[in-house]
Order: sequence, then structure tokens, then C-alpha cells
Amino acid sequence: MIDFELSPEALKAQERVRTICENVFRKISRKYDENEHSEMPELHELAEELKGEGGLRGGMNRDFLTNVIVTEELSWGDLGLTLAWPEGGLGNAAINAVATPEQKARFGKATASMAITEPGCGSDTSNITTTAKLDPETNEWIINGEKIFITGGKTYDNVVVWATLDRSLGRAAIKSFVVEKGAPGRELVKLEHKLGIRSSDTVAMVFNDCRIPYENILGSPEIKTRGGFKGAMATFDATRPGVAAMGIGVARAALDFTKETLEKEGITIPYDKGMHDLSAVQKAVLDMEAELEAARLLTWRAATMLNKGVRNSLEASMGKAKAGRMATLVTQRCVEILGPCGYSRDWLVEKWMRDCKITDIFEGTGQIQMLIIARQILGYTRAELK
Amino acid sequence: MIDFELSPEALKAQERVRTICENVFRKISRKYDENEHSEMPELHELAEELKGEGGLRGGMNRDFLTNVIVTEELSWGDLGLTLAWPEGGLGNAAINAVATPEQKARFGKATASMAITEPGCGSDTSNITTTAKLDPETNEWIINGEKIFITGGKTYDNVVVWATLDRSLGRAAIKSFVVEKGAPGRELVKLEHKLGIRSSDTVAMVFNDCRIPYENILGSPEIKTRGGFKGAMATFDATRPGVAAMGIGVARAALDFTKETLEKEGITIPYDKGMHDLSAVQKAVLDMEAELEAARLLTWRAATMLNKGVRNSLEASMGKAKAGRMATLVTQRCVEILGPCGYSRDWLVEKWMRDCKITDIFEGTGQIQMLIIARQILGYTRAELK
Amino acid sequence: MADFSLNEEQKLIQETMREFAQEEFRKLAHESDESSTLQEDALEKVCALGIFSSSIPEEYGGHEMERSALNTIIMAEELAWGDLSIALGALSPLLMMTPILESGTEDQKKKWLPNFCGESFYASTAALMEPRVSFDPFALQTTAEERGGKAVLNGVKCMVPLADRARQILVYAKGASGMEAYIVDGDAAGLSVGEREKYMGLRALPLFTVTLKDCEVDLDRRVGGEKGIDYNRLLNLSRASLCAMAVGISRASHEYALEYAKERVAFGEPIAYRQSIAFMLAESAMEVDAMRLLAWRAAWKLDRGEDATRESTLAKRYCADQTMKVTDYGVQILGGHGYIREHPVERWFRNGRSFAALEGLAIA
Amino acid sequence: MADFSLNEEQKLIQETMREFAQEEFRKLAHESDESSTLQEDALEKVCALGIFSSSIPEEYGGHEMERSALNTIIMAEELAWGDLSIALGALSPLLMMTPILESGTEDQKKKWLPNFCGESFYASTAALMEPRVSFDPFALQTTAEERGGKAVLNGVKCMVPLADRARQILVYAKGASGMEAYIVDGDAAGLSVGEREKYMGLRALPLFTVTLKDCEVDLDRRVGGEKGIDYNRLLNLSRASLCAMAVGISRASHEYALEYAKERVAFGEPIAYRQSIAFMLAESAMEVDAMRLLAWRAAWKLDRGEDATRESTLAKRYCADQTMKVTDYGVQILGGHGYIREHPVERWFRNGRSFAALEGLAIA
Repeated sequence: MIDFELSPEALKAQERVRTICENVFRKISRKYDENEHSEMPELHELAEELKGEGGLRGGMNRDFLTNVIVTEELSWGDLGLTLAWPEGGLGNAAINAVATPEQKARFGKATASMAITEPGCGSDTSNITTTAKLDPETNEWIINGEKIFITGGKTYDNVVVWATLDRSLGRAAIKSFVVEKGAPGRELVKLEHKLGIRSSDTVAMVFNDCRIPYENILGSPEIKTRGGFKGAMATFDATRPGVAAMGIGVARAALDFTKETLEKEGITIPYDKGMHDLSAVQKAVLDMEAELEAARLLTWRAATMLNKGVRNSLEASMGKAKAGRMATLVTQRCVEILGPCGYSRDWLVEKWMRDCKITDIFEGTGQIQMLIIARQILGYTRAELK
Repeated sequence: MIDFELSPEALKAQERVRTICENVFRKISRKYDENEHSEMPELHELAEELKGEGGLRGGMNRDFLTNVIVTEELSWGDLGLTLAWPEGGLGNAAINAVATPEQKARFGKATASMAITEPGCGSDTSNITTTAKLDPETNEWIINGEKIFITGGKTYDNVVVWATLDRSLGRAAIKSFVVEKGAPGRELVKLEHKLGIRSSDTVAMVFNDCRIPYENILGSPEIKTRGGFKGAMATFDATRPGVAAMGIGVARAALDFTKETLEKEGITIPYDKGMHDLSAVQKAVLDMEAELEAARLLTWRAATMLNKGVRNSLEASMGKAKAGRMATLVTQRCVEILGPCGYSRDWLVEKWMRDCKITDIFEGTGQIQMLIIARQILGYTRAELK
Repeated sequence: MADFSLNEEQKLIQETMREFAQEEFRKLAHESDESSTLQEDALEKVCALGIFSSSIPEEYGGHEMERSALNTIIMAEELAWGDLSIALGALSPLLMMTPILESGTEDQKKKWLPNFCGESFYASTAALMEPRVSFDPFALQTTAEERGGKAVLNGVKCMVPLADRARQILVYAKGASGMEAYIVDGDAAGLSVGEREKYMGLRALPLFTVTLKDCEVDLDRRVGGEKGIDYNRLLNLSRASLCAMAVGISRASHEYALEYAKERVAFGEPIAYRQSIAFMLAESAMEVDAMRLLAWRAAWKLDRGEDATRESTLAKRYCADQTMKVTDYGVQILGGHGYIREHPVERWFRNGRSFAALEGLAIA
Repeated sequence: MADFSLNEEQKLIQETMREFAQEEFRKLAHESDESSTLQEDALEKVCALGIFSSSIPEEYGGHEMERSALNTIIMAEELAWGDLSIALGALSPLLMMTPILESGTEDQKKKWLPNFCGESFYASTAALMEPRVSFDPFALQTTAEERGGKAVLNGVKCMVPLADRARQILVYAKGASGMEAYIVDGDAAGLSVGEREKYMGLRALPLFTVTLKDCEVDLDRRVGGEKGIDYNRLLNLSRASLCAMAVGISRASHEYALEYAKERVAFGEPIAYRQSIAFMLAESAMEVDAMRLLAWRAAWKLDRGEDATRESTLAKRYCADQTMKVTDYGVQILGGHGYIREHPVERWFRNGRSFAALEGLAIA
């Protein structure tokens, strides 16, 4: 039944996160943007504080829409810090989406990042060269390869690594594996310097004959050449609404701030006026609000489908494509509206603009999302619509 | 040397055309939009009147920039009537661009339309199935095939037909031929009903063993598999700036009218104000003016290159792509700004919106133009960038 | 709990209306547009579906289950998907009926609502818009003055659907207490219906200028009596409905262009194999869904009796913009074929450009 | 006769500057941005090219051929293509020199212009912008009052390049006769240079807040004396120059993304084989050319001594918008690699977002 009401649980979580954002995130936002890669004691304290709450984000039994709401709210606070969130990262979302109960028990408490991209492949995940081979004697997987753009790879304990069991079998042979902290042969080789989300680390890792237990594979080890690739790809259906929510949260931060600032200048936003009675700035704000709402509703829809166990890859891509683009344009517009002050690092708007750009890039660029949408509505294969 | 000054000749032609637009075109604009496919005595009278002037448009020795200026001005008056202009159509432009002096003498005085598209091929001109075969006995070309979307095919005398000498040789074998009025086997089979430019006829023609003299081929009959296709394709380089100018002219009509109407309501357009001091409507008008100027300068550049005999297909496509898109958006915006009156057929803005849409479609859609631009800047073949 | 799927009743409405629109409206659309004629028959058929009586309580002759803006706009999307002009015409009785249901006095309900429960189409409409470039529904120039126990209306209205045949026209005017609505007989003295208006689109829909010159109306014809109407809510109900119709048009164009792009071959392959075409289709699909969710939210909020001005106006603005884009893509994807009137995309292109201007031409 | 190709002199300027920018600026750009340091050396090298003295008539120590806004912006495009921060810094003497050349009295020309003809960089700048959300160059809040035979300046300026080292700062203020410009010594009493400002981009360029508190200036320091300055023309000269720099940044990003897209392989082919990538590149190429033509036209008109307010402001608006689009495409095409600071597209993305806010930071 069509219903736009959030659950009491979601509203409660939203409020709790809002408090964290105001008391913690916003206060350290600029500091860790300027001081890339430094330790953030405030987040460790937060981790302690959150312990009793059973996990505000990425929790095991949390419904997906609440996760999306919480993610939007956290990202409203600070996207970099959200990505460095002490309860874990995309790896945890991936584990939650496909892990067995035993795996959830083993890996659920640890924080986890996700390692997909390689130097030679960006969006082209089918071309992954990192290999996983089973050593029949020890019943361990041996991982070999190099991964880049691992968000939180330095901060988080475990890393979910996408690797192929057999390159000749293409996508179907790609599986994901949990490589725990301290696994032999797992090495952090580079810390990236980025445009935005600077308080979150992005790293490159090398896996050199890295041995992990057989039970660390997520999903089935079987290579299904038809309808396979599910274990790994299904993660995207689960994580994309979250990434979309990140873009929405940052865009809302910029828009809220812009509206507050304009209000101080005596400019309010009327909802009941026609184009002829609006100023250029008022119209720009209204257009941005509509875009933001559109992205949010598409994202909510994708999340509610996950809750019902309905396949949502079309809807998840719609939310992500719309939100990533919207956030890029909205934050840019806000910077513009605020003139020299918007461009200044005295305010956070310019940072939000840099931060949110990643939401149109990671977990599949906007272009990749459009390709996924197009293939699905046209019923085309990858060969037909390249 | 960089110079934005128009020649006295161009300015004079512009003024003359402006008078025609105000005295003739604008007065019959709505009538022949409502009464599609009816006779237009006003244009015949105009033809008489123009006789002494040596051709205002499509003249033999006229420089290309002046043609572009004249075309913009005519289209400002009415695009449908411009396309039914008594001095000829795209076929004349094609003839002027590649004909020999003898051919110019033979065909120069007659009006000519252009027949490229076929039912099975839109933008895909390489796939033309209309054939031209030489009868060695009579030294005549025999044309067979069906052409659609011939602008002015009913009104104009001759038609320039694109046909292939040998389908197996692809683009290189495509040549253009002048099929004169009354040629045996040339038949008009359909009159289209269109969204806009209703005063100009668009027809389908069938050529059934249609025989024409050997000398009616434009360019060389030789099939150059390398660097060939020039005779036919070079026409586009010459005609696209004209089509771009059509879009610019219509967009300017809409913008001029919108500004005049707003001025009656007390709204003027200030050029020296920042975003914070503009109304939504003022900013929209300024944005449209900038877009229009951008399209115009790109188009002028392409035309000046033609004058110098410099290859301009990149620049011609830039002008066409920009102008077609700009005109579509500008006229749409004007309709919107003028509220219920903009949507009404009491005013011409809605008609201009319908009319100009064709400029983003014919002579290669906006998408085809982008493809041409992309291939050129990337140095890619058709096989590489499909 | 948030959810975005139809319940059984809504699914039934959607299916029934989609089928009806396909069977009845699609066949008439081209010819009606070309000849600027609204087939009376279509209006009767819509009426026969019981969509008017189903929203009217039993005491006034209807068999209401539960009146719902959401259900109405689900219907409106499908009918507009069939044809916008016919849909606006067929649903025009709502323009009088909904305000009476929403704000009418008991007497007004008793007097007028039974008319909509009969077997045949009860021609009635509303006059809201005025012929001005900067028309603003909050700055109506039509006035209502109380004089000698009557309300006297003066002003010029435009885009009044079916004014030529309407038994009553609900006239919106600025009165002493703000925006007011009067039920004026179509043949009332002082009300004159002008020539049929001509627009770029909506050609099949008879739209008229209506002039009110010292038109006297009994005070019991003021909807809501002393209390008047909730003008803001009525506008929002109208916006939700227009949004749904914009979705209908956009979806129609998108679907048609998608099928065309799969069938049309160029350069040896369907044109949908090209990203430039495929991405236009993907964007259209995404925006159609976004528009619909925005429209639904406005209606959902209105059904809860909450103020939905922000939601309705944002949705309206968004839907008007996106409909222009999506229907433009429709024409663009068909190329030259999109420009000729044999294919319906050109009609959707023209009709789709109305939403930016329209206020109050449909209501949920 | 209309023509859009460079003459021999302009070709030489373009080639020389492109090579210089490549050799000198490109190498410094990343490190300068990361460390927020402007290499003094680069300023001296630009000065050594003779670009200041070449615009100054011989009588004031220069060897002017013909001063031309068009030639200056052809140079500005190339230098900004090299690096925007360094270009703005290196050209900042023009901010004082051009207004004096344009409007200065004979005495002012004699006194000040020879400084720019020396062998070393003459640090000087201008203070126009003010730290407000709705900054408008026609509503300056900095004031100039005549008191006791002196002009007294009060106000706060922001984004003043090289204010920390400038020998003189040209301060724009609202006076009795409209907008006025005063040549104020960098160490004048009442003028204080604040902390270095921090912006999203332009990190290598030292920008400062400058506060004027009852700062007294001799009246002969008012540019143009009684006649004052042609403020409008100076703003337009500034806009033309900023437009050219926007073109430079956009072109840099476009070229880099194009090469990357040809080399980067995904799904077995270069990503430039995909229309979604190729069309972003095509659009960028088209818009870079359109921006340049608009900038040229403004400068061309200014060179003819005509009012170019319309041309300059339209060009400025267009260039600011398109630069945001083109540099965004640059990052987007590189994807994750565009987001890390190893590739220059992220710097161009940040720098490219300055143009919407900037007024008066460069001048032709």
C-alpha cells in the first residue's frame, strides 16, 4: 500500500543520528578535511558511546529503509566521517546482504571495507584479475592480486575482496571473500589523496599468496554460468540505495545551509508562487528541492523493495543515478548562490560539493547506472548494449 | 584576423530580408500553418518581386556567411516559409557547393529540393538503397528507389537525389544526381502532415526507372574507396550552417517576442546585474541570450571557413548540434514564460516551438552531429565509434 | 511503514483504466486531435465506469467506498496515457463535483451531487485561469462583490473546458473573504462563452474564454456558504491530478519511443543499441518513476488531510519540466518520423507542453 | 569581414604562451596547489616575457606596439591552461596597470607606468570584491569620502591577490562621483592585510582580506583625477579576461580527459568507444569553442572602444556555467581516478568553480 510514512524506529534512529551529527560530525568536519589521514579520536569515542545501541548503521536486522534514512542523516553531517563510521563500511553491507548466519556471527562485529576495483578495471568488474584458488590440502583460499580505491581500507578491520575463481569463465566465476585483518600476505600499499571525503581513507592493497579459511567465501563457491554472478552483484543492489542516500544527505546539507543563509539576508522560499513572482535565487532553490525529493523517493522505493526481498537492481540504479547527479549539481549551485563566501573554506558548502562528487562515481558511475537501467528496460544483454 | 563585423553586403541583405519578413512572412505565418498544403500566392508574388535582385538566398556567388545571415533573418520571419522560399531549397545549396560551372548554369535558375532519407534509413546514409545505373547505350543514369522526407519536393522543380552506384562499395559509391521536373518515372507519392513547418511541404517520391542525362551527376562518377563520399557528404558541410541558422532565427523570433511582451508588462532585461538581483524570468532570458549567441558564433565560424575553402565538417556539426538543441530549449522556455498566452495559437510562439524542432532533426539529428564531432576529435572511424 | 506499491483496489483501478484508455481513448486520439473534435461518446463511456458516483456518499445518490485523491490520480494517469484531451474532458465534471464534496454546504451537496450519480455524463466544469502572461492563481482578477443580496461576478476566464455545453460552471473569483467559488449556470445572464480557443495542444478538448459581466449569482451558489472553500487545498488537489496526467503523457511517449528504438534499424543494428538513444530511454524511465512518486506523495498527504502545498507545487514544477524533456526525447528518438503526425509522439510533445501553464484544469 | 582566425602576431602570442605555460606552469601546478605556495620564480619569468612593458607606450618606458584586449586574453587563456592560480598571480600587476593605462591622468601614467617596465616583477594588485553572499560590483560597500583634502577609504575587501607583498593596491570604492579607484600603498596607515584566505580552489594564489579603516589617500592617487575611471569598461575588460581563463581551464580538462578516454580500456575497448563518454567529450569540445568565441567577441568590441556590457556579462555567465560542466565531465570521465589528486582534473574541477564568484581578479 502506498505510504510515505517512516516507521517510528526509523524516525528514532534519524533523530539520534542528527544529534551525533550536530554534536560530533559538524564540529570536526573541517578539521579532518584539512588534515587528511590523521587519527580521529572523536570517532573512537563515538564508537564507545554507540556500543550500547546495538548498531545504528549496518546492523544485522535493521530494515533497509531505516539504513537509508540513517545514511542520509549521517551524510548530512559529514560524508567523509560517515564513510569512516566506527561501525563499519560497505564491506559490512555486503556481508549483511549475502552472508550465512554463521558468517554473520563471525564477521558481524568487525568493521569491513570493500575491495573491487583494480588498476586495470574501473567499472568493468567482469575483468577482475585478482584470483582466488583453493588449496585442497589446507582447504584455504589463496588470494593474489592488487586492489585500489578501497574506502576505509586503513581504518576497518576486514576487507571484502572480489576475486575470480577462473578468469576464463567471466563474471560467473567472480566471488567475494572476507580477508580478515592480519591475514598473511595482505598489505596496504598506498593511501590516496582525494578531492573530497578526506576524513575517510582510500587505499590500495596487495594480496600476495594471502591465505584465508574456506568459510570466508560469501555466497556459494559454485560457478553458475547462467544467472550466476549473483553473490557479488547482489551486493550492489543492497549498497546502491545507501550510496544514493549519501548524495542526498550531502545535497540536503548544502541546501539547508543555503536556505538558512539566504534567510539571514531576508530571502525566504515561497512554495505558492508562480515563476513570474520568484527571484532567480528562489527559483533555483525550488528547483533544487524538487530534484532532491525526486532522488530521495526513488531511493526510498529501492530500499523498500529490498525489505520485501523483491529484485531491485533497476530501481537501485535509478536512485543512485539520480542522486549522484542531483547532488553534484545541487551542491555546485549552492556554492554559486553563496558567491565568494560559498567558494571559501570558511564555510562547509565548498567541502560538501567536493565530498558528494564521489557519490556519482563510486559503486558504479552515473554512466554505468544508466547502462544498467537501459539494459533492463530494453531487455538487452551486455553484448547488445555495450 | 579575428573580426566580428559583418560585411556591408551581408547587412544590406539582412535588412532587405527583414523587410520581407515583416511585410510578407509574418502576415501569412499563421494562415499557412493552419492551412497545411494550400497554395501560397503571396510567395509567388514575392518571387516576381525578387527577380531583379539577383537572388537573395542560395545565389551562385554569394558568400556563405551572408547566406547564413539571410537564412537566420528569413527564419526569424517564418521557418516554414523559408523552406518554401521561391528561390529554392537545400538542393540548390547542394548544387552550389559541388556543381561544375556548366551544371551551375544548367540548374542554377531552377529551384531544387534534396532527397536523401529512405524508409529504411534515417541518419544512416551509408545504407542508401536507391540505385543509379548507367545505361551505356543512351549514356543516361537510371534511378530506382524510394525517398522520404523531401523538403519542398512538391514546390520545387528539381530534386537532388542521393543514390548508390554499387551497394557493395558502401559510402564511396553514393553520389548525388539532379532529377529534373518532369523526368520520366519520377513520382510524388505522399504529402506528410507535420508537427511544424507546415507551410513547407515534405513529400515522399518514388523513382521508377527514372532516366536522367549523364551530366546530371554532381561531382565525379568515380568511386574512390578512400576519401571518397565527398561529393555527397560535402553538401552537409555546406548546408549545416544554414540549418543551424534556421534554428537560431526561430529562437531569436521567440526571444525577441518574449522580451517585447515582458517589456509591456514592465519587465526589462538588465545586463549588469548579478544573480541575486535578477528575477527568475530575467535570468531565464539572459541564459537564453547567451545560449543563442554561442550557437550563432559557432555557426558563423563554420560559414567563414567555407568561404575560405577550409574543411569545416567539425565546425559545421558543432554549429548545427548547438543551434538545434538551443532552439528547441529556447522556444520551449519562451512558451513557458508566456503562460497560457504562450501556449495559445493566438500568438506565434507556440508555432515557433513546433517549427524549430525540425532543426534538431533534419540534415542529421543532434545525436548524429555529436557522433561526427566525437569521431573527429578522437580521430576514430565509424567502426571504432559507432 | 513506507511502501510504494499499489493495494488490490488500486491495482484494479489501474488495470481497468489502462485497458479502457487503450480500448477507447487511443483509437480516437489521432482523429480527435486532427479534427479538434471531442467524441461525446467517450465522455459517456467514462461516466458509465461509475467514477463519479463512486466518490459520492450514498446519502447524495452515490455509492462511495472511500474518496481518495490517490486513487483518483492513479486513474487520471491511465486516462491521460490514453489521451490527455479526452481525459481532461471526461473528468471535467470533477471540477465542479470535488469542490462541492470538499467544501460544499449540506444543502449544496444535496442539491448538486445527485446530478453526478446519474447514468449520463453531467456536463459541468470550472473557470479558474485568466488570459495573462503572468497568470497567478493567487492573484485572480475576476471579482465577486456582494450587492443587493447577490454576488456579482466580473472578469475574463480562459481555458474553460466544455464551457459551451456545461450546465454549470464553477467560477473562481476574488471576493471579500478571499478566493471564492460560485456555481454559475451555463446560460446565466452576464456569463458569455466566447469563441472556442486554439492552443498548440489539447486540440480535441473544447476550451473557451468565458466572460463575466455583472453576472449576478444567488448567494447560496457560493460553495461552502459563509465558510467558503479551502482554495489552497483545491489547487493542490488539482496539481496532484495534473501531475498524474503529466506522468501518463510521459509514460506514453517513453513506451512508444522504446518500442520504436528496438525495432528501428540503422547502421545494421537497432538504434537502441546506441548509448545516446538508450540513455535517453533510461533517463525517461527514471524520470517517469520520479514524477509518479512525487505526484503520489502529494495525493497521499492530501488524503491525510494535511497541507500539501510544498509537495504539490514542487511536484507540479518537476512534472511540467520533465514531461517536456521526456516528450522531447520521444520525438528526438523517432527523428524525422517523430516530426510527422502519423506517430503519436508529436501529439504527446504538443500536449506535454501544456502542464507548465495549466492550473485547475483537472482535480483529484 | 567576419573572420575567426588568429593573425600572425596572435598566433605567435598563443604559441609562445602555450609553450611557456607547458614548460613553466604545468610542472609547478600540482605542488603549488598542494602546498598553497606561489613560486616567486614563476612571476619573474612571466615578467621577463615582457608582457607588461609591451602594452605600455614608449614615453612611459615601455615598447607598446598596440594594446589589445584580444591579444591579452589570447595570452590569458594559455597561461590559465597552464595553471589558473599562477596565471592570476603572475598577471596581477595588470590589475593596477590597466586602469592607469585606460583612465589615468598624464601624471599618474608618468609616475606609475615605468614601474611595470623594469626587469623584475612589480608586485601590485587591486581590491574589488567584498565578502558577501550577494556581492555585486555595482553596490560596493567600501566608501571613499573627501575630507580635508584627502580621500578617506573605509570598508572590507576580500580575494585580493598578493596583497601581502603588493607595493600598491588599487582600491575600488564608492565615492561622490560613483565608483572610484585609489592607488593605495601596501603599507599605508589604515590599510591592513588580514590572514591569508582559504578557498576551495586557487590554493596556490595568495588571496587576502584587506580592511580599510579611515585610510587616508592623497587625491592625486585617485585614478583619472576628477574625471575618474570608466568603471563599467574596466569590469568588462576584467570579464573578458576571466572568460579566457575559464576557457583555458576547460580546455585543459577536456584535453586530458580525451587522452585518458582513448587510453583507458574497459570491457575490452577504450572507454572513448562508448557514446556516453564520447558525447561528453564532443560537448566539451563544442562548448570550449563557444566560450572562446564569446570571450573574443567581448574583447574585440572593447578593442573598438565600444560598450561591451552585454557581450561581457553574457560571456561571463556562459563561461562560468560551461566551465563547471566541462570540468565536471573531466572528473566524471576519469571516474575514481578523477577523484584523486594524482590527476589534474580534480584541480581544474576546483579551480573551475571560481568563475561564477569572481569579479575583477584579472583584467585584459
